[in-house]
Amino acid sequence: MARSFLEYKTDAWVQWCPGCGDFGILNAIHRALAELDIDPRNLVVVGGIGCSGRTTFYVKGSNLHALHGRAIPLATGVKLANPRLKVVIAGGDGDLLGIGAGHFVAVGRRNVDITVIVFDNAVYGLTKGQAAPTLPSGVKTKALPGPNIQDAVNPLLLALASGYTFIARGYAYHTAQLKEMIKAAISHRGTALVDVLQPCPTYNNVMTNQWYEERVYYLEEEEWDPVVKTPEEYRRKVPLIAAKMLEWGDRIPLGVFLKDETKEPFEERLERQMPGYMDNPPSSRPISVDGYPLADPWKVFEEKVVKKVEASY
Amino acid sequence: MARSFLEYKTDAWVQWCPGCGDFGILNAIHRALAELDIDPRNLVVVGGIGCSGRTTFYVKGSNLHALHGRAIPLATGVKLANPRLKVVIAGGDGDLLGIGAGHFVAVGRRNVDITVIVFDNAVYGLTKGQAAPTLPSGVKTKALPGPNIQDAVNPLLLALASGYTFIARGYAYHTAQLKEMIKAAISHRGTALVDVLQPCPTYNNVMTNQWYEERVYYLEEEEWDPVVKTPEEYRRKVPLIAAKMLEWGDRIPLGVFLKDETKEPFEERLERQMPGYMDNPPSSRPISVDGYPLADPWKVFEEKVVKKVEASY
Amino acid sequence: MVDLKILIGGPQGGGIESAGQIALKAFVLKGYHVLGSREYQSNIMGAHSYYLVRVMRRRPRALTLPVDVLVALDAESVLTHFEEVRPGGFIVYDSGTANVKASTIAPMAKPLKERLSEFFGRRGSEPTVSEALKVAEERGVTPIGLPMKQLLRRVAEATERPLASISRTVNIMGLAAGLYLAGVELEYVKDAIVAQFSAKPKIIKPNVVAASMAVEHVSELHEGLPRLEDGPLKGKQLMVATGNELVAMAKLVGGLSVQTYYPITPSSDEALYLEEHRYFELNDVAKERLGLEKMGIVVLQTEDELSAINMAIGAALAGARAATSTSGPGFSLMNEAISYAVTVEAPILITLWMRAGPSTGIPTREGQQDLLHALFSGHGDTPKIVVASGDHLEAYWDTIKALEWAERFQTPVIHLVDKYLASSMISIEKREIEPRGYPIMRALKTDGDLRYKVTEDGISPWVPLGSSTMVITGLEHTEDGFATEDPVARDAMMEKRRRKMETIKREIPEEERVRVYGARDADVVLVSWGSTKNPILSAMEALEGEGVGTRFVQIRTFFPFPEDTVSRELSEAKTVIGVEQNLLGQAAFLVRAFTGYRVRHMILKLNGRPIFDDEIVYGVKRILETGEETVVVRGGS
Amino acid sequence: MVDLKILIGGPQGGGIESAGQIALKAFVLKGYHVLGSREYQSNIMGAHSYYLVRVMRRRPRALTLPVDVLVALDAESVLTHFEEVRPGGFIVYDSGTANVKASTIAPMAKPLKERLSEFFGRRGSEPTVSEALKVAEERGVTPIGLPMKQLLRRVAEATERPLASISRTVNIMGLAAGLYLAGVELEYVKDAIVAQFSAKPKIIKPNVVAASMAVEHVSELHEGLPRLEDGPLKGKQLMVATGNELVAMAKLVGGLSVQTYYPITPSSDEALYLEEHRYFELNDVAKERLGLEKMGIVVLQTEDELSAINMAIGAALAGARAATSTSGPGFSLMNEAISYAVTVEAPILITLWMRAGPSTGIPTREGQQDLLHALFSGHGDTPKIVVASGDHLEAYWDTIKALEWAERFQTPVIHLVDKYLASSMISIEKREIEPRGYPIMRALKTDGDLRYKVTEDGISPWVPLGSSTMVITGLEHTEDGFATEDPVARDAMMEKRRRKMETIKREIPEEERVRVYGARDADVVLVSWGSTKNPILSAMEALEGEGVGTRFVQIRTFFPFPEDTVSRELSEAKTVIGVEQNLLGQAAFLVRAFTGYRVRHMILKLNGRPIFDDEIVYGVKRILETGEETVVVRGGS
Ligand SMILES: Cc1ncc(C[n+]2csc(CCOP(=O)(O)OP(=O)(O)O)c2C)c(N)n1
Ligand SMILES: Cc1ncc(C[n+]2csc(CCOP(=O)(O)OP(=O)(O)O)c2C)c(N)n1
Ligand code: SF4
Ligand code: SF4
Ligand SMILES: [Mg+2]
Ligand SMILES: [Mg+2]
Repeated sequence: MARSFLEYKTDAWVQWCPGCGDFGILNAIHRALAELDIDPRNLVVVGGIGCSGRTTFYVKGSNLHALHGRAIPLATGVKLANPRLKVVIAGGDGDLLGIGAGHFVAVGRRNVDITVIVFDNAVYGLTKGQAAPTLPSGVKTKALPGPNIQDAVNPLLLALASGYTFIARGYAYHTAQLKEMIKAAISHRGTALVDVLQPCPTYNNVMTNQWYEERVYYLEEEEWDPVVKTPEEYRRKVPLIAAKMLEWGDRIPLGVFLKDETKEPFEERLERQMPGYMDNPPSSRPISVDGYPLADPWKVFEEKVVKKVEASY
Repeated sequence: MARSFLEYKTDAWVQWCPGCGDFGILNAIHRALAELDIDPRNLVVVGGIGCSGRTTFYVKGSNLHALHGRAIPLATGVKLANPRLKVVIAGGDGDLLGIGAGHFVAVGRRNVDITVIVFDNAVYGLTKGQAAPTLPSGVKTKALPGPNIQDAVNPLLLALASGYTFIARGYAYHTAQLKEMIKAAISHRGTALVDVLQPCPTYNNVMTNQWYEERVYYLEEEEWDPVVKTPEEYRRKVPLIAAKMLEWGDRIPLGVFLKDETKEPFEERLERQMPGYMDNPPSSRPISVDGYPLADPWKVFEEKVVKKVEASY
Repeated sequence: MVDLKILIGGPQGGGIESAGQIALKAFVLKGYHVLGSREYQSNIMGAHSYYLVRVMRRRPRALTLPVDVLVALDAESVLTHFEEVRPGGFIVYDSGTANVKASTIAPMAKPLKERLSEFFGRRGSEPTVSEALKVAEERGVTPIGLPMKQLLRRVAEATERPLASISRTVNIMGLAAGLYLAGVELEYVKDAIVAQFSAKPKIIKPNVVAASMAVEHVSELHEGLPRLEDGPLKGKQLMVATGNELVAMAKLVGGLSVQTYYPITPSSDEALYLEEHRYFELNDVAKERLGLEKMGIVVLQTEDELSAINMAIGAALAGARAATSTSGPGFSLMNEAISYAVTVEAPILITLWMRAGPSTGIPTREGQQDLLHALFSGHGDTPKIVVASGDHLEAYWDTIKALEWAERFQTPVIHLVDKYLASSMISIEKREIEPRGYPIMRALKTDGDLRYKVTEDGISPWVPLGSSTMVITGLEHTEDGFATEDPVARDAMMEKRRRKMETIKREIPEEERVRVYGARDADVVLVSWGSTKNPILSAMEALEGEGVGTRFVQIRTFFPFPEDTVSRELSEAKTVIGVEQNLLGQAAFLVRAFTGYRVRHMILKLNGRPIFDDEIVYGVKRILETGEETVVVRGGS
Repeated sequence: MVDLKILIGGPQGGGIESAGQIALKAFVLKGYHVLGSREYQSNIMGAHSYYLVRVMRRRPRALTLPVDVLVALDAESVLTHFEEVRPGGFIVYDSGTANVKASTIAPMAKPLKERLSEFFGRRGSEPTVSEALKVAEERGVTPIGLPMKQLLRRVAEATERPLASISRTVNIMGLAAGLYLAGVELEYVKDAIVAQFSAKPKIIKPNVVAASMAVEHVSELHEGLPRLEDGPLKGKQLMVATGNELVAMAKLVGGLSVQTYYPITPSSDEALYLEEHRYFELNDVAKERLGLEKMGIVVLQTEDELSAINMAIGAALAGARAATSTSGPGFSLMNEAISYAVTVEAPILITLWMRAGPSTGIPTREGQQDLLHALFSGHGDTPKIVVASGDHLEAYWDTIKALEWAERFQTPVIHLVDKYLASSMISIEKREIEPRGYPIMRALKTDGDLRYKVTEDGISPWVPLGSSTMVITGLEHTEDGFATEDPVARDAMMEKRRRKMETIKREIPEEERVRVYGARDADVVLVSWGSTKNPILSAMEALEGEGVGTRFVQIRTFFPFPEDTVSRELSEAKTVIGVEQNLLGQAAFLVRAFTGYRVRHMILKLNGRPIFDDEIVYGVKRILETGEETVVVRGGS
């Protein structure tokens, strides 16, 4: 029997501003987890530093609040140690696409089975409204002394270039649809991105709820099949997907852009490298028997022992 | 009258291994600079750390050898201070796409007028052959204890997602073509990427000269126009460009993929923000007159002075 | 002697800071010097924050508790601060909150809730606003309830605006009532409101009306309260600015041309302020001489701190006066580049706004925990200048000096300032920041062209990128900048760098490096650094009054360390007490490392709140009485 | 007393390291203990590198110059090392290089070229190989020319292989000739070649033939040279391994389950070696008890050092035994995460392989410059355990201990080792690395579930992620891990962290933290740390022989610092001399900071080459004679 989403709430005070899009995302996460019936003890929500990152404190799990920009490697470490945990990253656009962009790229190369949720408000909320990497150039939000002179990065295309195998975009206030995307992302085996457009009523006075509502539409409305099952299909579909990812302006597409099933998740690669890894993961494997190590150094490192060897040459 | 490429050589010993692809790139750089007739004192070659980064010592310029991964921000600082300098980055795939990936992404958002040349040998040369971010998974080069379990990033697509306005791929041993690409990149006003496929005969025993020669071909062979002049054209062409960028395997395209002329270089954005910037750049502007600062603090910061103001409300 | 203290508390986003600044401005207009400080949480809206104001005839040197008037804009403020008002003082509160229980206040910290439960439990009651006010009353404090809802309705009527649009004026109502109780006439409050909101004229009227209504209400209840006499500076113009702003001003004045930064509290307000003024108007002399009207500073928000510092270095090497500013976590990320800056001898200024760590810690709170880390930042042998400012004006002048030192000695300079200086405000007279007498000039040694020439004094000629063909590298290098592994060339370059440090030590005079205050023959010597300076000076006066003579050694530069003075001062003292806001006693550790002298006693504050003068008084007396090694003081909510 | 020294020089990529290792193996097979060290440049091919070998009946403790035999595989080697051979010794060189001039050797460092020009200029000649050999001959050294070209042709004929394919055997020719001159029979060289190339059987034959031809050639010219007697360990099996390898072995033995790294010299060979053995076979007992044949260690190359340490922390918090290893530049980048690890109390091991800085410095050379930086790494108050190993075997055991300490005390441990230990090789007996007697066990405190419970000893219960619902944050937190800004909760957590450090100090015994060697009543006390240990011990014997009694205080942990012993030992000494490979005298600085005692004299080595025992002898004598404060020694090419 599925749990109630209430079971995923904590009793910490949710300290976001009234009307913040983060509430919608939190709600979608709570509901997605409930519908997936994930045991909170097997769930690790890794938060970035920012308004968004405080999600760590608001979802019941076995959670970790990272350094600014380091949620991805920290989460990867957890997952390497204990591949059975469900790992979900909740971080800001500044956190994941600015200071953390290097890791954002690298995790795609590994296809580690984690879900990256970007709270994409185009500003640095917690530090009082500076431009985030997704703020388009020319835009002057409240806290900026002048129009932004840096361009926006495209998170979806960046994920595509980095090898993410699941790429979706949601909207914070469309909780029902967002919940489904998050469920699909968590269920996907590999690195999944859910970029969530998130109004920040306090600092982003340009990209408001109204602004978004006038623009967003769902890929489903246009018959869209994000699933890729073979390398050939990948080559065929990806240009179309890239084109969709580039669409931004009067119309902004939402939905699952890509679900690539051609690549092995990292956990399986490790299992292949070292059979038994999944059964005896680093988090719980024995390290000794009665205080003696599992291996004899003189044997394991025998090649270092200098011996006269008979050889016919 | 154009200079001779010999004028761009230094008398430092070029310490690459015999047959290293870096020699081809160096040669192409020397020749490109000569044909562009750039005064070495106006040229700043910013090297990364790696075999490739030593290019700093082999090209006559007013040069800077960065920290590992930090060539882009260091070079950006130089360019901000003195926008009249020609700034060319020479770095490894590890340097620019691994540890430096965050900056690789960010510079695209600024469209700073610099040229980024990636010496793409798919290995970490100088540290003895570990896998670089462009080494495909499953490949086992000499120095690896087993097949690579991380996937390759796609530098071209990454640049596209990050907003680079000039994106090309060359091959180290095709000096003549490479020289042209580098010339075009340096002449382009904005952030330019030249990803150079570079055999490393010492460590990359898979992607060898022969391996490449069997695969590479030039975009020109297929009628290719990389120039984009309007946002509309951008939307139309980019899916095709992205598709080309994804091509990798039996056939590997070389050439200029994109030359986007729709975006202002950063220098111009700064000039617009602060007219006079280009004429009096930070590197040489006065800071005082006869020891007194250019501005009176009590005036410039007048809003901090508490005064009784008559107001009708 | 006027010494007024006011605390204004309320939810973040509720205009606490504006209210505090309006209070400061009202007092300045009335002729007083002021000190104001903001205590806030790492939160955008809803969490409790407060503003402390102190008012004196000369500039107040420290915050202190209890206050004369508490303006509590919400229930949490009453329950957080009801014990911080002196007998005879006032608590202004919203009478609509009287029945609110602590347990129902969502943003309130759990540990505080627990302490309140325990406290009121012992009294047989529950933690509610009215119970808290009762406790205060018992201690001689007068609660003044404002019927906020009613008043708001009246403001709406009077201004003919919808209620929702003027509901944010509650802060001004509370403040105006509080100031009235403190003896300030309404007219000053009105003028201060006008001054504060000059950029948003539309909101002036509702706020002025709100202030009037609140004062009307209170004055009806409490007639004939003593008025505050006018202060000595009446009619004189003063500036009111934070440390963040003063450092930004000094950068502009000091000729900075490139500033990079990545947002981080409590540093980003400095960059933001500089950004707002990045395209500034020249003075008349400069206009004429340069034929220019305006000049720009490139202020760039980067993708991270690694980028910020590397860009600053690149800009500096190309000839710009370059700086970056950050706080602990960002500074940690800069370590590799600091080592690079030392090696390539890049003249850059790193302004380090310390806050409470370790790690992300309590990001918006006070700390002095980064001294040792800053001094030994960067792997390898990486000496660099480290200067710590004791107060707002030192921060201003040290910024200008640091820019000069960086260039003259071709070295990174780390300037230590902290959250308390960052967000507290002081009143300033014009002459105090006038750069006359301190020439602002490029200080680069330009005789020669071997960029890394091995010289007697360790300072090589300055050759910016773009002026000549050359190479600069973080690898060990020969005099021409090319990489080398030769052992002899290496030794020469290592020893050149050492000589440079000796030159720096010789050329920055001891008076810059350390300051000593107080009686020569005092029994007690206090050793400290940074923003504890003024609280210490303030405490010294109080101690003097109680017959305890003290002397104070303020260490200003840690490299070069003022060994001679410190050693002399301490070795003669009977009781030496370190005062620091960190766990180890980091300056005391360095005192011993550089002089051998062991500072036997420490007054420490660790809770993230700035130290108060009376805590220092308490600590000194306690140490003298009991001989305790360490006294941890714990004031502040 | 056998004390043989051999130097093999040649271009990088020319098999210098194999030659060195074959030499070591030959001597081990002959029954001797060995020490071998590689000096190389930051270059893949062509730059000059060399291998130093020392052979004794017991394990050699230090490298030293001059050598008995120089094997110079190219002209640059002759011109670099011709003065480093003792009278009576030999220089084996390629007779084809006799006329090569220094000026034509492209890879040779310019400063060296200049020094050679000057040197030979003073003699009225030019720097050529033959002139250099002349100088050596004048000093009693015998040059032995090998006609390499000719010999190669003969090897090609004998093995029926094309010349190009066997041209890389020149290193073995030179080596075999050198070993012959040192009295080693060809058969040992052959056996060593077989041992060395067991994984590449195809190249064994040409190398064996090459060795034979070279020996044949030399023996014809130089008959009747004395043979080296067999050593005391003849027939016994010894391991020969580098410090990099030993640390990797210790990690595997010590139960490490996750290692992350980003490649950097001289650290990555450790990770690479671990990677090669990541899927290892269990011993019989473990096989039976666990029902498993093999076990894995996740060894992951990350995108940078920020990722490496954050991943290690994540893995540790989830319950793995986790480590990362790096060198100076990478360590600098880890600072922010170290502060985080302190705050979240993550048990991780950071192996820091120091090299010559500052900045990128001389990446493949020796340095001890990161002590202060490591100790004060990470902003905020961030105490952590810092342990420095004195030699290869200490590095092995300290790795195992550090893993245990990290867990027991829930703290990052920084393990300081250096380039010299990393790439030098020693001979080891089986019992020396046998883990019997040192139980390997999880050391986590598991009683309770409040992850950050405020306890008496400062150690909270260990609750890994995935075992319970919880929160871990780098923000200040309450006992349950949730973020708080409450001042009282903050003080409690700060003070808990302080008590933890006191516990660590109490529980790591003083004998682990410091070791003292030598005569109790010695006049001279040497203070040092890290890999200078064995050179000091070796120098002490020599000084003893010259009538200078010495004592040696080896500081092993800097946090917790062994104040009592250090203080006691130094305060009683007449002359105290610090020995360090950094500019400041970083350990001496800490000695004063922790004990007040000022180390008045220093022997420093800065040129990136490991310190030799005779340099220490020289330094001590010079200080005793002249009273100089600092002696900088400058040996090594
Ligand atoms: C290394 C470091 N640099 C800077 C900061 C300051 N900081 C805290 S939150 C934040 C940005 C938040 O923006 P974003 O990631 O977009 O999250 P949001 O608040 O918008 O949800 C920054 C820069 C920090 N904590 N650490
Ligand atoms: C912070 C830091 N980490 C690691 C290193 C070590 N390092 C030197 S070069 C290099 C990688 C070189 O690879 P790449 O950038 O691909 O250049 P290549 O040598 O292949 O041209 C590394 C990791 C370093 N110098 N600094
Ligand atoms: S500042 Fe913006 S993102 Fe942060 S809580 Fe407020 S509305 Fe949300
Ligand atoms: S290691 Fe590879 S990249 Fe480096 S110099 Fe040699 S061949 Fe070139
Ligand atoms: Mg954001
Ligand atoms: Mg590479």
